[in-house]
Amino acid sequence: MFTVDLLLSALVAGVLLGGFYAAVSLGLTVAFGQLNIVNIAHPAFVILGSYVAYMCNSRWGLDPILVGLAFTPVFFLIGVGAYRIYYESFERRDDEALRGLAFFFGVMFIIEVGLIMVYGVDFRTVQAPYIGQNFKIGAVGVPTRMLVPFCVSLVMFACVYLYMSRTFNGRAIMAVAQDRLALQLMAADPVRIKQLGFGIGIGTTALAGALLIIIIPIEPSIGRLYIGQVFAIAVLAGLGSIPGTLVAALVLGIAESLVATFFGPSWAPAVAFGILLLALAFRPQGLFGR
Amino acid sequence: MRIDAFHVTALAIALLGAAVTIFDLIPVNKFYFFAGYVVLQYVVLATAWNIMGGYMGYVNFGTAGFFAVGAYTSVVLYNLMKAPLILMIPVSGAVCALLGLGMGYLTLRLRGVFFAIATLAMAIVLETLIVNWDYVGGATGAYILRSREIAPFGDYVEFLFFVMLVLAIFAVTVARWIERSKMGRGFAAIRDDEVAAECTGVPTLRLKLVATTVSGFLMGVAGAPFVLYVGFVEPSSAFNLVYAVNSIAMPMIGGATTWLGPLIGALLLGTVQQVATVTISSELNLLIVGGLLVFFVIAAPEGIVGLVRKWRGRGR
Amino acid sequence: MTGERLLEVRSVTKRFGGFVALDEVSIEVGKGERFGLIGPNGSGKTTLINCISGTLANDGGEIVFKGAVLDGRKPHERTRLGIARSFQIPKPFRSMTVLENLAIPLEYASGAGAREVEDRGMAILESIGLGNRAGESSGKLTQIDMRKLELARAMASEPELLISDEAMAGLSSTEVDDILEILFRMNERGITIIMIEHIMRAVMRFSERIVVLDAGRKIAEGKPDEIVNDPEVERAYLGE
Amino acid sequence: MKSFGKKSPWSALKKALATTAAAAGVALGGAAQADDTIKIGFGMALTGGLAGAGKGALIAMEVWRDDVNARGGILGKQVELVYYDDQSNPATVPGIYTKLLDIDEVDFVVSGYGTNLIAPAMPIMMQRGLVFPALFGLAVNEKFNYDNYFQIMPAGPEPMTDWSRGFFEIAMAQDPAPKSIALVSADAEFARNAATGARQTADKLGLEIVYDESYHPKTADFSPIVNAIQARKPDIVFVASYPPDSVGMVKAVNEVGLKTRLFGGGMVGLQFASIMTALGPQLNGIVNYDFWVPEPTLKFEGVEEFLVKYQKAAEGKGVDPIGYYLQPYAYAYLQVLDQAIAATGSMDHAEIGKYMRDAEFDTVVGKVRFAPNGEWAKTRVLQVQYQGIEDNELATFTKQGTRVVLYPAEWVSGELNYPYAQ
Repeated sequence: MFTVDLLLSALVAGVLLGGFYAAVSLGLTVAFGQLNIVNIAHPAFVILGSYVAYMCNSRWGLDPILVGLAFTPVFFLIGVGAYRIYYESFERRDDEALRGLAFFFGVMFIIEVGLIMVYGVDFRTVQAPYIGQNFKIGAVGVPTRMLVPFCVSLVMFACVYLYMSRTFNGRAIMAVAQDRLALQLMAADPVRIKQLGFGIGIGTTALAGALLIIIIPIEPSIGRLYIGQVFAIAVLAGLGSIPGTLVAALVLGIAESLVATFFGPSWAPAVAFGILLLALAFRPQGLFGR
Repeated sequence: MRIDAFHVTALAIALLGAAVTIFDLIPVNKFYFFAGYVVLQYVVLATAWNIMGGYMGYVNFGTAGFFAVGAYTSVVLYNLMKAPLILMIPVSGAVCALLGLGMGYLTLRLRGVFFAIATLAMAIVLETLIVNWDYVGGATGAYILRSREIAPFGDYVEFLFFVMLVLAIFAVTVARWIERSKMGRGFAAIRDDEVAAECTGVPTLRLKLVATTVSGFLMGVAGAPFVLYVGFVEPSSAFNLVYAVNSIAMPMIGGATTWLGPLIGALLLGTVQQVATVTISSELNLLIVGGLLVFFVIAAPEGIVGLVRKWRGRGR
Repeated sequence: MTGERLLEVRSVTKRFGGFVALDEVSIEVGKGERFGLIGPNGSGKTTLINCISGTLANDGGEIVFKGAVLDGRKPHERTRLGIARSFQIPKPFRSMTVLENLAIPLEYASGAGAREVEDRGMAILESIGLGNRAGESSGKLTQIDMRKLELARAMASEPELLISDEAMAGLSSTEVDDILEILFRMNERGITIIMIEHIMRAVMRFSERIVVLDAGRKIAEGKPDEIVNDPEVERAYLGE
Repeated sequence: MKSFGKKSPWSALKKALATTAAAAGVALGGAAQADDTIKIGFGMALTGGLAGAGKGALIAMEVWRDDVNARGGILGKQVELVYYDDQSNPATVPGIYTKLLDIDEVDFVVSGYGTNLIAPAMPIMMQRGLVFPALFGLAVNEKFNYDNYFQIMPAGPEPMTDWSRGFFEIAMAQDPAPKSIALVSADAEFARNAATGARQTADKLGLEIVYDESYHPKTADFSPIVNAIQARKPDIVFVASYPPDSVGMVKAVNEVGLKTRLFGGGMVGLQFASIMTALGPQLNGIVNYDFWVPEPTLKFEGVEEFLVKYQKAAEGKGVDPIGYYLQPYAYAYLQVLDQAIAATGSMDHAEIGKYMRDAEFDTVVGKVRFAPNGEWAKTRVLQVQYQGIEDNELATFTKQGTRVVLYPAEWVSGELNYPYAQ
């Protein structure tokens, strides 16, 4: 079964989905790709962002995206705090690889359980005017529920990219994992820079969480489902490359959508991870890696 | 291999296990066999994980994948020929050893976290394959009707307990042997610095393949009796993330550089979980694992074994 | 170069993407020779020794050791053939004691049985002045001891060729002399040594022959005093 | 090389063993059995994927316990519930039930929620010949054939096909009758089984299956699937899905503007208050299975009282606040046990089991009679259509007429709006 309309629809859906994946992965690209911190709790922070959006939306009817924006600084500070613990406990002891990983694993569980204790395990959703709307371009339907997160995601990318490439601190973050020496020559304190970078990484999860809950209903343990996806994207991107993350997310989104449309949706996740495995085996530096 | 106090103790525990399960030497409530089975299963998994993770520093997030492949190999054998458990265990082990070898071959050029992520991806790909494979029940799951009794153990679950006890002793013995052999020192060199290890003559790729194979084998044998224990298996329970979490948390809590670490970690955390399941019965159960894990990695990087060692060191 | 050739690097090329790190570099090192390899930062010195020790694969040319082509052989195989190296940034096995560090090459490269390890390891440590550190955790050593451990560990694989990669960077001048002394002694025992160094005083004193790399190409070769007076070498160093 | 004090590992091990054993001993110490109580034990999903339903069920069961104890207990004995969290994980189930039976020495056990958590308990029940009332498992007994298994979910004697029978009967009664069908299901136990049943029925009815796929439960965007279905232009669409994907599917169907005559069938989650209020008007026209809705034909004796009590107890617990779908059944499966014990005046499982196979029970979910395989003797999987929903308020869904019953004929409460979308 193949028609041009179907192909176009699949591509559009894939691009929109990819845009959303990109938003969820952005913070990890910074933390994991650039700072070399294996924050496996990243999706859990995203879910935390979703619940903040849910709480403000259900209690005061606030727009989830605005809530996400408003809470970005709060999440930034949480990220800074988390990095301090991480640094003091692991990085300073030159002990981050295994134990750091285990640490974030534990953090993931604590966030998840904390959310269950507060909100229970029921599925939560948000209300917003753009949820449930859609329009058509030719025969291709474009749901605003997907389009709005897609656009927000692009803006997020643009902001982070500009910050990283145009400001002193941003460039320092990009440099910190590659070349500590150069960083010291720039007279920047690597710990402070990494702290800033990790803060930004976690900061993005406030908004990413808001986008997530716009797209699907959530419950606390749903974050686990995205661990594979976000790491796949970060690796596929070539660690630390922000444009690469966007492209990798789109590739994954489109691949899933095409497979779901033309082959059988139950193979979609295997395809995504199959791509990851192949990438790891044959091009571990990723699409945009050096 | 020299015979020492360890081997004597291991044999004694095995005999005691046999005495309890076969001859009902000491009256033991059935529940302890059920709970004990689960704890011992974690001893095998944690020990297997530690061969890669603790000795060599390669974190495997895919424990559940190996475990489930072990379990599903049993399902296949059962569907094919109603194979007995004694056949399921070595075949499951072999299949998972091959899987480990293959995975190692594909991914071991990857350092550190990339390897970890690859194992996670592998578990998901495997789960998708099983979900779409109707012969083993696909997403619907598969039943194995175990017999009620088996000679000479009587109750089938006592038999399963004994089998898992033997597997746990086997796994720990293998891990201990590796640790103390030239191979184990090679593993430690790889963990500390892979490039330096290679440049001092350690065949790193070969050793890594040995580790993935052995580790895979042990995870596979741990999964083999699972279907008989539960009687019913479906992908989401066989590929449960809990196995991955526990197999990481247990060695980390016990102490990842020695065979004793995963053993203590599994006995402790496994028992706490079994107790918590029937006492606390709430989210706290998960919180315990998460909290202990975070606490130990921050406060006691060498785990319980490290704490004891430090404490004894100070006493001297 | 006089006498028997131990190592030949024939037109070796190494590229990283579009960047040419080594451009048809050829060198020959004789058996028992003290050989110096110098050049400004980024000139390809470390890349060259990575190609020799096998941690990088060369894209062109070939490397011959004791008459056998090494290309395609893994680093550990080259170590067993007799090529040992120390690392610019020391890479001790941090979870092990100093003596245990030596056990790895002793067991894996020079085929010592478990019983000989301690004796042979201690002998090497004594000879290098680390005897009293044998039981210490290797991660906690001082800078100079860390460097010595690098050399001791290289020695433990019983090499015929030792590549010493900036073993003296950051050390005081008495410490530099200390390391030089060790290297001289090794050489007296018949080990060929390639020294990569930034400390000119040390290279000039140590080397019988020196090759200068700049931007991935060999720009000069000769005795230390010839090198010092070479205008191209001067340009390479000062022009940067 | 890694040698440390020769004694240390052993003493450490012994110490660890001793502590854990002591901890286990304290925690698991057998409780003294009091003669004046009847203990009912079960595992329930209080954490993990099924906890939403499991917690709701537990509250309903506690309401039952309080009701029974208030009226003086069973056989004059007070009832006590002993339960543990199965974490939605089948691997915990064998341990939990042996603990209940051998250490807590409960008098009766009932199942937890869902097929995956019922099946692992079956071997234990069969070995000991225990009566096993079960809560919402699909076709569990097909493999076991255990005569003391009693399923409260009204799937019917042939659970796999009975499940979707109503959907097909409604479809085939229309003029013109549909000729083609699309089947889509989640990759998980219930959904696959439901789809298998639907496939058999479709084949029997001679419907052309133009699309037959399953999807991974974590699929984030369903529009590719809905588009692919639309491209095949099926007359009707049968969906078997779980809560999060049911939502995704409904959203995608509305966004794509799926054109088909009948849509729905086996979507779990559309019965939950949180999901209904989230989707609101997007539900209109969907025909889906249900077990209880506030329609006049289903006002069984006691159900409304029960719901009032449940809703009060559920407040602030993060569970379904109205409790229509599963909760009355969680109350009812204990009622069945209660009535069987009372009627036989016995605590003997064989005797009670025999009674349960033969008798008819009067519960908050109506009259219940079991078939020989332990399923309901006659299916009562309702098919309801969402109609006239204009907002996302909870009150909309608690009033009659928003989910009218179309099947079975005995309980019909309204007319089908047909087609779904043209």
